Amino acid sequence: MSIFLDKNSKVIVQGITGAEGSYHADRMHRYGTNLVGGVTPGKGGQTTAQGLPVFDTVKEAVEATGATHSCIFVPPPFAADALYEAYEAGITLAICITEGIPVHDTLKVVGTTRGMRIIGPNCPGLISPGKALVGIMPGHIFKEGGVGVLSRSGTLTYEVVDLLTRAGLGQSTCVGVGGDPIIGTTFVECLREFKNDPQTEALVVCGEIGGSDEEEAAAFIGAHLPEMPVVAFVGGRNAPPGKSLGHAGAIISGSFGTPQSKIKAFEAAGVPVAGRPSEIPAFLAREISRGKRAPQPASF
Amino acid sequence: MSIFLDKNSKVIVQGITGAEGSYHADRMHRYGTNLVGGVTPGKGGQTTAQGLPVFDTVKEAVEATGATHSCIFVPPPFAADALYEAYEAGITLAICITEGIPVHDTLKVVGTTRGMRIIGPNCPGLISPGKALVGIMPGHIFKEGGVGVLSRSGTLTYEVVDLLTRAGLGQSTCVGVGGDPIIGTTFVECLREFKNDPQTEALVVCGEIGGSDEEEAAAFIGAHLPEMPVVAFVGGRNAPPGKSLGHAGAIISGSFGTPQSKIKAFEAAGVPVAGRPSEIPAFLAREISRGKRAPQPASF
Amino acid sequence: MNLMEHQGKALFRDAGIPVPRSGHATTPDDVGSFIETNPGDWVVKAQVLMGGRGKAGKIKSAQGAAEGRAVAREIMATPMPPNRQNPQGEKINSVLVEERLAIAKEAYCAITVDRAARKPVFIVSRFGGMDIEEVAEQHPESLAKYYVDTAIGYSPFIGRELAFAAQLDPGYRRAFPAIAGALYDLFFRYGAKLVEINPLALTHDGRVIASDAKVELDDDALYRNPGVAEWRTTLPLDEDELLAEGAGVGIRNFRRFPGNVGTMANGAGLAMATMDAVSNAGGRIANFLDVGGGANAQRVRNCYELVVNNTGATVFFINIFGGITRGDEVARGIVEAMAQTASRKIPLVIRLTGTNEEEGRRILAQAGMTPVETMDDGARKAVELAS
Amino acid sequence: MNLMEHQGKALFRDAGIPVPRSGHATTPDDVGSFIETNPGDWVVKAQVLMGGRGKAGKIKSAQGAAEGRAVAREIMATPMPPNRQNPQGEKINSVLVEERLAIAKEAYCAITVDRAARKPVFIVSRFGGMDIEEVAEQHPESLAKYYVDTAIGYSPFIGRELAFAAQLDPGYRRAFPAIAGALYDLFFRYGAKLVEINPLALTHDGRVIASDAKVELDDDALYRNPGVAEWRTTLPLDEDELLAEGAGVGIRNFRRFPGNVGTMANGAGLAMATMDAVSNAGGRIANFLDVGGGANAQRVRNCYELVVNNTGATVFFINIFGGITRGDEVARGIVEAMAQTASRKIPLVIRLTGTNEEEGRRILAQAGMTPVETMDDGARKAVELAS
Repeated sequence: MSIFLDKNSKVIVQGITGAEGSYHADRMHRYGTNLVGGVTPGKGGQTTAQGLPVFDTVKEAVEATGATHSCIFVPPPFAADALYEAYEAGITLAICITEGIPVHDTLKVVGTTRGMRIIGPNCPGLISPGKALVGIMPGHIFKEGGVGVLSRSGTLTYEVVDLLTRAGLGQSTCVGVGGDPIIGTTFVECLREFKNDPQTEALVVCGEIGGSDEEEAAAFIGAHLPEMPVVAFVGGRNAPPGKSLGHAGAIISGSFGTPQSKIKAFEAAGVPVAGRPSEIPAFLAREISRGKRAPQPASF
Repeated sequence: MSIFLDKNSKVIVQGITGAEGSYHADRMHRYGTNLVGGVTPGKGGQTTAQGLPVFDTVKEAVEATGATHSCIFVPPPFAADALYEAYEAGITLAICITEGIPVHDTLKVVGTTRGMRIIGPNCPGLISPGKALVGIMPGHIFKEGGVGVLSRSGTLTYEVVDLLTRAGLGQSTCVGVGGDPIIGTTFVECLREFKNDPQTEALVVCGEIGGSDEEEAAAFIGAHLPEMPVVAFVGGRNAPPGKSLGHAGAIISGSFGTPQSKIKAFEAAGVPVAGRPSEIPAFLAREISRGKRAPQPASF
Repeated sequence: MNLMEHQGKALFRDAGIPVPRSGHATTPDDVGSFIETNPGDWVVKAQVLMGGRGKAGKIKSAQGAAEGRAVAREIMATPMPPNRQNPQGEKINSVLVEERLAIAKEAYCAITVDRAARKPVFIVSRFGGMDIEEVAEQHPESLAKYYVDTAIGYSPFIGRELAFAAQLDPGYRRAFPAIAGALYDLFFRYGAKLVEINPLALTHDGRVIASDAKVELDDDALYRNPGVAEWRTTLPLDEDELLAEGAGVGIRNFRRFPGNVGTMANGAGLAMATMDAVSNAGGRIANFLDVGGGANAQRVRNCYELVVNNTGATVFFINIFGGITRGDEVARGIVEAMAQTASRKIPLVIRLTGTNEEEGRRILAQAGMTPVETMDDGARKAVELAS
Repeated sequence: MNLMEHQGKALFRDAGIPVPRSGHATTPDDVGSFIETNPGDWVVKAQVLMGGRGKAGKIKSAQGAAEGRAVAREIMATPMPPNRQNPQGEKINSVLVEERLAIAKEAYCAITVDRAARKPVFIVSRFGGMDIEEVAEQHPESLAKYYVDTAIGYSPFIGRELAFAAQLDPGYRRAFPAIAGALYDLFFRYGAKLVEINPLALTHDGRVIASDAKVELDDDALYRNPGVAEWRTTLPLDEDELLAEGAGVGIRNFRRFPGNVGTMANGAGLAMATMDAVSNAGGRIANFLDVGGGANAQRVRNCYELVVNNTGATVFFINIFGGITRGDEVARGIVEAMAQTASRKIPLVIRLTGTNEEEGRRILAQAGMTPVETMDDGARKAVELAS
């Protein structure tokens, strides 16, 4: 198993004939993703270099291919429209790579597309190594295995995964949840899925400053995953408050979203927090060999 | 039992200090409805003549009283707001008496308040005789019993119920679904509830021209209530096409919504259609004594 | 309320929907002056609510001011011919002088309220310029529909889906999603029950333009757009609506028929059932009339006079079910109304039941009026008296 | 982007939120002329993005033109004093001359985006005119919140609920729901991350008026409001943002710190981790810098020069994880950049891994640069070289 995505998931690409869409569609296709077609309005009836059918609308694509997953590569002004189109066409999981979507668009999409899971926006996508890749992640650094990986950023995820793979710790599914202030799927929502995934035997949570996703993830792990080996990392410990660093989401306001608050939350849940990415594999191996985590204090 | 409403249902009135609201609150209270309070912004803390508390907001009323039902007597420009307020406060059944609400307001309310049942708008309300009355119906003509009554109009319902009561046929619940083109609860949605109500042993469906609620009700009865004695009536057989008669909803367009189409649908479902209200009690008695309705032709 | 073409197009223009250049004129001379100032190829179109203007010769092209004046005179000389829905025809009070489009294709686009789905629905067809009912019969496969989720509202993919599903000419595709979006905004902003562009023209030079505009507004929403609500006064209500308005009952609450049994009831459903009861008793109905809730003397008198003076009624059947309306009050209203009216007297048949019925019947009896027991009895008696 | 008070109030006025009468002036003389033309009781308020104007003496009342000129001169003479977030202070380029309100009560009303709830949230308090953080500490019970369902949007009951829950003075109640609704419309129309009225004043004559305006817009949504987006040029970016803009990296992608280890990475998460690695190795960071995706020669050179010329960096640690970015391309970019730059040279520490890393490392080696193996190695080496 794996979460959200496996080798049977039928995937389309919205914006498949664009520069980014076609480049990454090719990479996904080569990785072995069950890519069944793509959408570009006005180019319906064409065929991509990989031999995939292009449709004018998501509705036609879904009707013709039975697609359930859609990877969205359209410019920010058109991304909300693309997500609504996916939703109304019956797509159940939309992976939105687009960076720079107005936050109010995301707010409205997230508030009105109940029943469709959205990964992102502003995310590197989703991979279940050995099965399927949807997004822009470099497939060759991943390896199939039992570690679920959650992360808010792209290249940091690759750094961590690369370390895991080199240490022999393969991955079940890696989810880049996205760096925007409003995202479709939070850490906790991913953790709920990992909880029920038999393939996932351990977890790495790569958080960063800003928001409260890490604190909520820590609480969930403490309460619902007492036996799962987990290691956390919190990026941006040296960021100044009140200023956003790159990611629209990475901004500290008040005492909320500070690295201290996040680290404290993980530690309260019995989750060791690596001081640097390179410590993660060893920490995780130790957690795995130790078995069950110590029970949490009742006060938490 | 009964549907939607019984003697334990906790009811509030939105607009309780207005002319209509206070008059009907008094009538509902006297009927024995479990009226627990009312709402008028700015009059929070007052008490009505019946000794009921008045609140500033529905939220406060729900928190203080545990109300689940709300009867809405506010002028048309404020009705949608009142329905949203009820929804957000956790009301599960809103009875909207107001006539003249812009149809787009109702469209938007109905499309965005999933989980709250709305009866109406432009309806006489709801009564489970002997238990509770919510709305503007004249309680004294009703009698507790086993006949469920559905109707799109007010006084015609009273006419029919009066005939039933005089004929000794008491009622389980009578629902005036409302005369507007867009209503919160259709005949079919009521029939689903009646299907599971042990008290309801027979049904009267008082339709009228316009829309397709009667056709859908007939199909539902044919498919899901094969053993229930049912009599239908269709008002407005002599109405001209293309013109609305009184009710905003009573307008025939094309071949849709004609009395012929409705009568045909009921007859195809094995439901006798009374030619005049006065025939309904006898028709119903005959259906009840006959027991199970004849099975429907497969072609329907 | 239904808008005339030039009113609908004014809303379209505001909403950003392309419409032809035009001028609105109330006299043939105004048409002439307009064309003098704006030389070119023009079409003169009668401004009426009735359909079928083209067939009736009420749309004509004109090239110069003289021709413009002449065709306008011709168009306005006679009213629109009557049809089944408008047996009186319709007077032509103004014309629209409009840019003559070089049309390559005609499509259809409308939004209306779907009762069963409880959603706004788009209807689009690649066949425009003809009645949509005709299209539905002859080319049902050409109709593309989209039910809009009001929580989301309009998003451009809806226009794209419709354009592809209806197989609109590719020339429409770039412009269509924005036009459909503007039409949806207009539909909600003005509380329309129907907005229709028929035809939505594609011109030889590649423009997509609303060549006609049909807008039907929800009367209940007019208060939100006072500017548009004012147009009401400039629009011909039909005669029944004018009479109803004059009598102070809602314009939907009165309608005449060719029979001789006048009727009045409280509540639209009961009023319809009353008409049905008269028909069942073999009578011919003179009218539909819902007196509404508060049936006081003034209201009853207005209704009585409305029917006596404007229909062929030779008897008046009053059918009241006292629910909220109290029977004694209604009875008093009837007695006073009959005492006050200056109109000719026709026999009354009164059925009065429900709340306070005994008191009501006593009041009527004192005034020498004997109510009947049931609606059916009343209908039978009224039919007897009418013949 | 943050708006100044007069800009925020211009949006408020358009949205129908009552604001005081005012004039915007860029010189003391303009203030004088304005008051001459509009005699009365005025307040002169410095237009800056920094908070704490009142305490800094940058808001002063003035009764006549002469006094107006004088206080404006005084206000504009010195910049806003520095604070923790703006260590440089802020120059005062203009003032708002505003009607002096006779204030009876001050309340607080704001809308922002709640990340955890993923909804817009209203925050209202009966304590206005002070920092909301202070209110949250001293009167937490006074804060009323409402999370808006975006499918429904704003409806007036929300304003009523908030007014009652926050126990606003009854004088606010009639006006508040409409003001809250207008604020919500503005929040969505302009894509605001924060709209704040603090204080929302209740005057002695019963008016409810936005006495201050704080608006923070989402940069990603600016393209939808070109008129407002133009204001950007009139607003002082902070110095780091200006430098980032000059170097062609996003304004959020560069930030300076007091240390001497310059850093650059591809991706914000990796850039933060790189900073953390330097700290872990005992070093002091000179900057945060996310070079983004396409790290070509021009981009690398710009980044190098950005850091060398504007920070205290004595070493430059480049940390690239080749995911989509290909290692060979980045290596070529670095080599070219170093050949082209005219800026002074400081030691480079390069870590290059991921896609095409062998080829990349070969290119670097040919140019005499020896990359390190891991991020931690790089951080350690950079710290060594810096000290």
